[in-house]
Amino acid sequence: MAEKVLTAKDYRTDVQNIWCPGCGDFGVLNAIHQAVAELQIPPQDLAVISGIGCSSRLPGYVNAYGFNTIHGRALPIATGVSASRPDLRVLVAGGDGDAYAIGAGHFVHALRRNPNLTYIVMDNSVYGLTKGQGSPTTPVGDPTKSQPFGHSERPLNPLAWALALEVTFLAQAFSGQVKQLKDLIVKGMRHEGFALINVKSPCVTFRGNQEYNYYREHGWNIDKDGHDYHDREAAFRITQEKERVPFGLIWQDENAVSLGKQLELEREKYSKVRQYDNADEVLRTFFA
Amino acid sequence: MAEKVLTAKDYRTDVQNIWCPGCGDFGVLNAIHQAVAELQIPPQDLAVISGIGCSSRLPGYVNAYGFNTIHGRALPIATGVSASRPDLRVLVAGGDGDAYAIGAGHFVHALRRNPNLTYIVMDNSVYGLTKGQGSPTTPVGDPTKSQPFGHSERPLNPLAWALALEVTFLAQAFSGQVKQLKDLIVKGMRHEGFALINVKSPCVTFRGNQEYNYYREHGWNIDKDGHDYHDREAAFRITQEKERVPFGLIWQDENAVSLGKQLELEREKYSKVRQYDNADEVLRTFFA
Amino acid sequence: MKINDLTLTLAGSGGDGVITTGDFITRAASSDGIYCLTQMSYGPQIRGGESSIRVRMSHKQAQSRGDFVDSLLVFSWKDYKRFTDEVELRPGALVLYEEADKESPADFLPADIELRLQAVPFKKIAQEDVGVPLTKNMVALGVLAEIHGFNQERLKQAIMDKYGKKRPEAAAKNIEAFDAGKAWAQEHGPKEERLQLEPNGGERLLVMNGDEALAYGALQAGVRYYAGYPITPATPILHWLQQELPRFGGTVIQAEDEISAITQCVGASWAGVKAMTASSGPGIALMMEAMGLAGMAEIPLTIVNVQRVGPSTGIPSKPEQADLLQALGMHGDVPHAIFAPADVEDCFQVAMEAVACSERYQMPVIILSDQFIGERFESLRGDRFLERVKQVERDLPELSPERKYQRYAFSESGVSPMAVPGLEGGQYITSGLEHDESGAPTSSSEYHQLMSDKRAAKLKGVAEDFDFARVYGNKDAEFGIICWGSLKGAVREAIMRAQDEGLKVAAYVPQLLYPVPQRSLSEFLKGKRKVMVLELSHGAQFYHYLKGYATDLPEEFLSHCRAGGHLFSIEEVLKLIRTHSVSELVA
Amino acid sequence: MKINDLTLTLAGSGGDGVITTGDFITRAASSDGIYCLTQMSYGPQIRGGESSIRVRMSHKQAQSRGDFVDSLLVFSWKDYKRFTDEVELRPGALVLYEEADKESPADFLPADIELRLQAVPFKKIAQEDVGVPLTKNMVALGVLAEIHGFNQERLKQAIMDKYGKKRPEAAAKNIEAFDAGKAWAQEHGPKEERLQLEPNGGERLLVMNGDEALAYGALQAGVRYYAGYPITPATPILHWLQQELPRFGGTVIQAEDEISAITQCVGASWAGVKAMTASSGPGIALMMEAMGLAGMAEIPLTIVNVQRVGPSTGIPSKPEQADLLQALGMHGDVPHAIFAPADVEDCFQVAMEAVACSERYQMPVIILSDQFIGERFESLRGDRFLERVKQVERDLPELSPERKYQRYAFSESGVSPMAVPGLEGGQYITSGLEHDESGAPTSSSEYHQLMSDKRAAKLKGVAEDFDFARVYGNKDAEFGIICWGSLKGAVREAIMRAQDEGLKVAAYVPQLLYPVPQRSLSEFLKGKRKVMVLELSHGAQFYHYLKGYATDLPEEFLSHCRAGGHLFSIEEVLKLIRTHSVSELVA
Ligand SMILES: Cc1ncc(C[n+]2csc(CCOP(=O)(O)OP(=O)(O)O)c2C)c(N)n1
Ligand SMILES: Cc1ncc(C[n+]2csc(CCOP(=O)(O)OP(=O)(O)O)c2C)c(N)n1
Ligand code: SF4
Ligand code: SF4
Ligand SMILES: [Mg+2]
Ligand SMILES: [Mg+2]
Repeated sequence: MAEKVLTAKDYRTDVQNIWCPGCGDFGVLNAIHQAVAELQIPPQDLAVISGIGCSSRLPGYVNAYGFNTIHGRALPIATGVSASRPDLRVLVAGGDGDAYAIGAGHFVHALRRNPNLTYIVMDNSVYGLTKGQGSPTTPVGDPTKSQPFGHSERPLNPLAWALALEVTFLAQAFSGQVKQLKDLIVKGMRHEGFALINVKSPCVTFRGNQEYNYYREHGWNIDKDGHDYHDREAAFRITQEKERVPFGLIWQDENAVSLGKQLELEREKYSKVRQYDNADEVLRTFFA
Repeated sequence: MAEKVLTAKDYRTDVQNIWCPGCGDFGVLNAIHQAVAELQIPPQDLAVISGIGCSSRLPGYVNAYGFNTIHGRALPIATGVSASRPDLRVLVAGGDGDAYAIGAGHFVHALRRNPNLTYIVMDNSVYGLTKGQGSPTTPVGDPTKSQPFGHSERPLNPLAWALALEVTFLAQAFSGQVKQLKDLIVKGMRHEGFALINVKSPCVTFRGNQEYNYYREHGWNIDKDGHDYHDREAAFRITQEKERVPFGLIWQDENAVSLGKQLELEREKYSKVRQYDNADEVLRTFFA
Repeated sequence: MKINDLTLTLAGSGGDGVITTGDFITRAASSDGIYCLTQMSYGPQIRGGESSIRVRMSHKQAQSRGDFVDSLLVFSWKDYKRFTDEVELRPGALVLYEEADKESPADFLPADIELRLQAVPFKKIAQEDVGVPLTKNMVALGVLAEIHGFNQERLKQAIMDKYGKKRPEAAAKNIEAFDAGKAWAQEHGPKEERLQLEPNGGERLLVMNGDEALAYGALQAGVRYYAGYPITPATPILHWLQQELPRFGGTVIQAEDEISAITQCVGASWAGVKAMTASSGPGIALMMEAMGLAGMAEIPLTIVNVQRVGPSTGIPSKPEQADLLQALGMHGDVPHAIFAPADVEDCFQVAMEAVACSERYQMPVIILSDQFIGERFESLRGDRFLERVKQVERDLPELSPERKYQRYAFSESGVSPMAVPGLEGGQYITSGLEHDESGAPTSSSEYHQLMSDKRAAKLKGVAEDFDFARVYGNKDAEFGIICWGSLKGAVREAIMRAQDEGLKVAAYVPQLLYPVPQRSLSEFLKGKRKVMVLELSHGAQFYHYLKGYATDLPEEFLSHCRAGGHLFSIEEVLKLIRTHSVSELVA
Repeated sequence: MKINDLTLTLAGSGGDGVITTGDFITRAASSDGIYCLTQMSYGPQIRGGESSIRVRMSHKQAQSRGDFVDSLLVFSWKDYKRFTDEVELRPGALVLYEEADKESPADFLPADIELRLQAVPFKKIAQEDVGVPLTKNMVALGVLAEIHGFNQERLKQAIMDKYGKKRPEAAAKNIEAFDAGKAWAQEHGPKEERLQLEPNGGERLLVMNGDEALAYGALQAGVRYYAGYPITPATPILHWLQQELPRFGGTVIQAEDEISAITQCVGASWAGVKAMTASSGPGIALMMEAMGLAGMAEIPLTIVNVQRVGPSTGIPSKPEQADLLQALGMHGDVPHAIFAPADVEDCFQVAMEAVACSERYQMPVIILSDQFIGERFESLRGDRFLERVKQVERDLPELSPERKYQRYAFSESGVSPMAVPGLEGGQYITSGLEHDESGAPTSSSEYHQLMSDKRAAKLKGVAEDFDFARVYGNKDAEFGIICWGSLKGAVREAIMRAQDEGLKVAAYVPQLLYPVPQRSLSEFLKGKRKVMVLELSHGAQFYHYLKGYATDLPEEFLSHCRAGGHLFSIEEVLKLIRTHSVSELVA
């Protein structure tokens, strides 16, 4: 039997989609469908993990082993999947609240461990599912559900943050530019280690419908602009950009050891030191 | 009655100290005693908050309102103290595990909120209290209690991390250099906003007694070396330093709005919008 | 004869504006002295999905959502579909529906009930007469106002209040649509008296949901620090306080997670400022460690759990009562208290009691509300609020330079005066470690026993000071019902009906759940031969809890429970009473 | 007559090496077939503070630490001071102490007990005869070996095992010190037969603490993913697995916190790899939300809680049994099980049972161990381990392209075969939301009820399959004791003594705590007129739990409890038996 060529369609599901018409997350979903098709990943070998939020409903809409987990814990759960089953391809998705608020501690340590997974943060600068509170990326002064006179806390810069902690793959994309996003997902999934893709994905319901225009006008395609993603200083400058919104691959370090690799080395090392044939023999080590 | 001049001695307590002889934390404690004396902070107006760890026992040894809280939560607890009682001076202390492992998420958001407190992290690259496991700042390859053949996860760089997230006061010190540390604590406590002081504070019990020598040999006094702590690029380079261990004030931003200031502004703003004389009148707003 | 109790449901898609319509009806009726209990329901869609609103209107304060719907208005049958199991139509109920909808009503309505169906050209009127299709909900409002005899002035006022100032043209168009609907109804609508709600002519009522009432109670109790993290159905507490506390010099911080929220509150309270946080099951789970700290260090703290369906993410928009074990289950023996409000007004009171209890006894106090209480709106009398305001301040020590301050000095009540920063000579060390009287850490088993005794002593005081329970029905009934929280409404109405049927029954609804309010419970249990615990917990948590911790329970101690989501109806409770009631009222 | 049961305590400062000495005694005796139960105790100092080690040595497997100390060795009276309430000296006990210590022994010893005091120049011998002051602990070892008749060859072997390979001179010096101590004792030591432990001549025993036994059980059960965060007294599990699992292709990750630890395990288990995590009270508190997820999504998961004194940080180095309510208290009705080991060997077995239960029933399973079980060392027979190895694999579905896989298909047992990534055609969506059979989220109350039924059905199976309890004493006694975990030892020994006194009594120690192992419990309760629950929880959690959840309890159902830290002694339990035992053995 000839191998079936998988297309984007093969990754759709019939789970009811709950997103608002016009939500940026549709673009992300499309890009994922296309990317995994391009990579020809058999659906059964694909794990799609998320936290909680509008964006985190995504796994239900991808024909894969999907896991819409709990708020803020997508990364450690995905780390467990990836570390225990290196044969799988692991995609992680979620919102800016999930990733950078309640999930901030795990984010830091995922960057540090460099597990082999691609993390797509659908950054809409708002808590969508809980109906409109400010998030760690909401600009100061924007009205929110809980602060109608203007959000007061300054936003985090996830790109600078990740770069400072030596992320090994860093990109930003716009859900209105599905092609570029798809390409970045493909690259991220080919990267051996932790790939972060921060996606500007507008929430039309709680932040109005002007953001698409904003990103179209202020977007800066660094891929096309010849940015060298091995240049750390240039990468740093991009993360500090104030006027334009950079989209594309910002930084990649192909040489860092991934968690998967590190665990493999540990297993080899310990197998040399612990010369048992089976678990029964371990009992020996306890004899006085 | 003449105001009594407070000296370092006035800040000592009779709570039994549990630290090992030679522990770096003694130097930190001395520096704190001296710094608060220099600032002449009345003990009753000083709050000293910590998490859990050897280092986090510190509040017991300072004559102040002390709170040795739970693991990893020193910063939000101190934020609650500082935000609700802007009249107090708040010092936070703890270990590298407390701050950068279990407390990583709070650390990120404390940086973001910029509460008015000074955070002294006693970074010994190990979990002291639980007897010797690797911490987020343990170098790869160092033997630990749980990984005798060498720690495998790469360390975090707290200085780069804090700078990327726009900390408003960033310093590093060495507990073997009490004078410099004391000066930095004084500056940090005078800073309006969040001051981070990462202190290399050797754990002689679980990391041997060579670290004092190491820091003496590799220490780089940037204060003396004429570093301009308003120069962000220079600050960034210092955080990337590999050969030497920088000690001194790395970065300060005196203009950022502190959380205390922000809350004050909010209170003013809302008092204009909500023109009640007392809480009873709020009931009006519910009438249909 | 006109009626004085009417339950109305409107259903449509998110864009149809049924929520606004129901809200206007609630506000207008309340301003007119009619008591409403209003509940919203949504499909899974974040926006644009199905939504429905149910308003029970009554001359007496409504105790429950009402068993049966008297009047149903449907913009789209397809959207209505997901609500069918929430809408029990009364025989003879009026059903108004969009004329242009292609579906056949019969496919969506029960076949075994006689109904009064009426198609209405909502869309057409809005489009052709008003020229603004979006106003069809105001057309519907006009139709309903005419048919049910709502106060039209008040309704128009509600429209003006919403749009008048900011968007005068919108207001005019909405009023126009309202009048068009009214005109249509005057011509085509059923003109039956039995559909007309008699005016009440009572005083102006206020409208509040349970979360708001709770937040307002906290403000009145003196809470000046709130940190929270958004979560359905507790978020309204955050929203409300964020806009009200700053005016009173208070602080509200949207934390990065629930652990930060509660620990910020621990810090603020330790510093002497009354503090509260709120969340729902998943978020509360993350707060348990900090509650233990507050218990050990004896720090006052109020924690609100607006319960939703669990386990885990469960069903965020529906109520359940299965977080009781969670509220009991900290690690170690943590002295704490659990309170539960039974309706919206009670949320206000319970907030004050909980804060008072936490401050007096220096302990964490949990309030277990639920989605049905927290998110429903009720019309209430304003005077009942201000009468009840209660503020308790914690004991501060008298400090003297001669004596070292002993933070945890032993005392009979278990309470020791607590110094707060700023008090000279009060410096001490607080920790989650076991400690001696001064607060210094100790690992002595003896001290652990003594301090455990001290902490546990406080529970006695709580059970005495805060033993408040509602008792309904016949004191001398031999059959009794015990329930808590949002089940109160249906139980109370069922009891009234049972009494009408000549059945003897009583109900006990405690406000304090833990420690067991044994005094009032024993009083209630006197003479009861059979007692049944009703609850929305599949595992019958309250039943087992009482069995484990309460005394004086009768031999026949029964449980009737189910998983949450769907509330008990009055009829359902009534049936239980009919089955179990052992004695009848003497006529 | 030589003795066959000896309890020995050594006390000194951290630098005195008492822990090493006690460890050598334990290993040497175990290698010689003598059963030891060895417990360490430390002051608050991280290093250099006071420390003590207690070794109970016996020809039969020791059930408890022993009530009385027969032989005490003190390097420094000041250091000894903090342990006085842990060391109950038997009348006539031998007390060896450092001659050079300035303090007067009388100030530190009970006045009302006759003791056999003997000063020993440990320091002087080490300094003058051996020339290495640090070897004074080996001098002490020699003295003890001679007086108590320990196997000297084995002791020397233990010294060689430790130093021989790496530091031969150190080994030589230690041996020299040992011999010097022995020489001293030959000359000056008491030479009483009643102090001499008879050799057992039994088979070589192994030495293990409970944490290690549990970790080894997990390895044998097939656990291949462990993520944990250090915490006393659970850390040894992390240490052991970190060094053993990689060899078996497994993964161990030291997480950044407990939330990461447990959620990593959820991920690994979801991916088809057996997973376990461990912590103690404070860390477990942080794991509760994830346990709810595992319950809702039906993901196998084993969670170990090595209990310490709470609330909050409490006393990390002492045992308590007050985390039972925590283990019960998730938000929502979460199907799960709770197991409790009663000794070190049982840790091995319980680990396997828990993993088996979690895999068979696809649920979170909590193991409640405690500090006394987890950190004490016991000598054990190796054959008893391998005999008991048990591995259970979860049900995988049979997938076919024709049928859509239904992850949560209804079944009588409540268990539905679980697909894992990699299985073609098994793709489905997992979530913490309520769901239908396929796994798709739903907010239907009806589904919530059905799925709650399904999940709860599993508890019946667990109670049947895993109903294992130890029963001691007289089956037909009318007085019974119920306890769990580390109280077993003292209770069991007390029962043996009571029987010697002619009293009839029985004890029930369940391995499964939740759901209630009703079958074995009812069996035990038959004929009991009075039952007392013994526990180390100030709030009597186990007592109230049984009262709330168990059936068939007798009228007289009593509680005897206290705060943790200090274990019940055999004598204490025996007194209770004397007071409450209602029937006597017929001689
Ligand atoms: C422990 C916990 N806390 C809070 C919530 C409520 N909650 C659900 S989604 C969400 C935030 C959603 O924001 P984001 O992650 O940015 O996703 P979005 O909806 O914007 O895509 C919150 C706070 C929860 N489910 N669990
Ligand atoms: C929730 C929780 N998890 C784990 C622990 C155990 N614990 C106590 S201190 C500590 C780490 C100590 O390391 P660090 O913060 O670096 O402080 P140090 O002792 O090195 O000064 C840990 C893991 C705890 N007390 N609470
Ligand atoms: S609320 Fe915002 S983020 Fe959520 S589905 Fe709607 S548009 Fe998307
Ligand atoms: S263990 Fe290390 S960090 Fe802890 S007190 Fe001793 S030297 Fe200091
Ligand atoms: Mg978002
Ligand atoms: Mg440390």
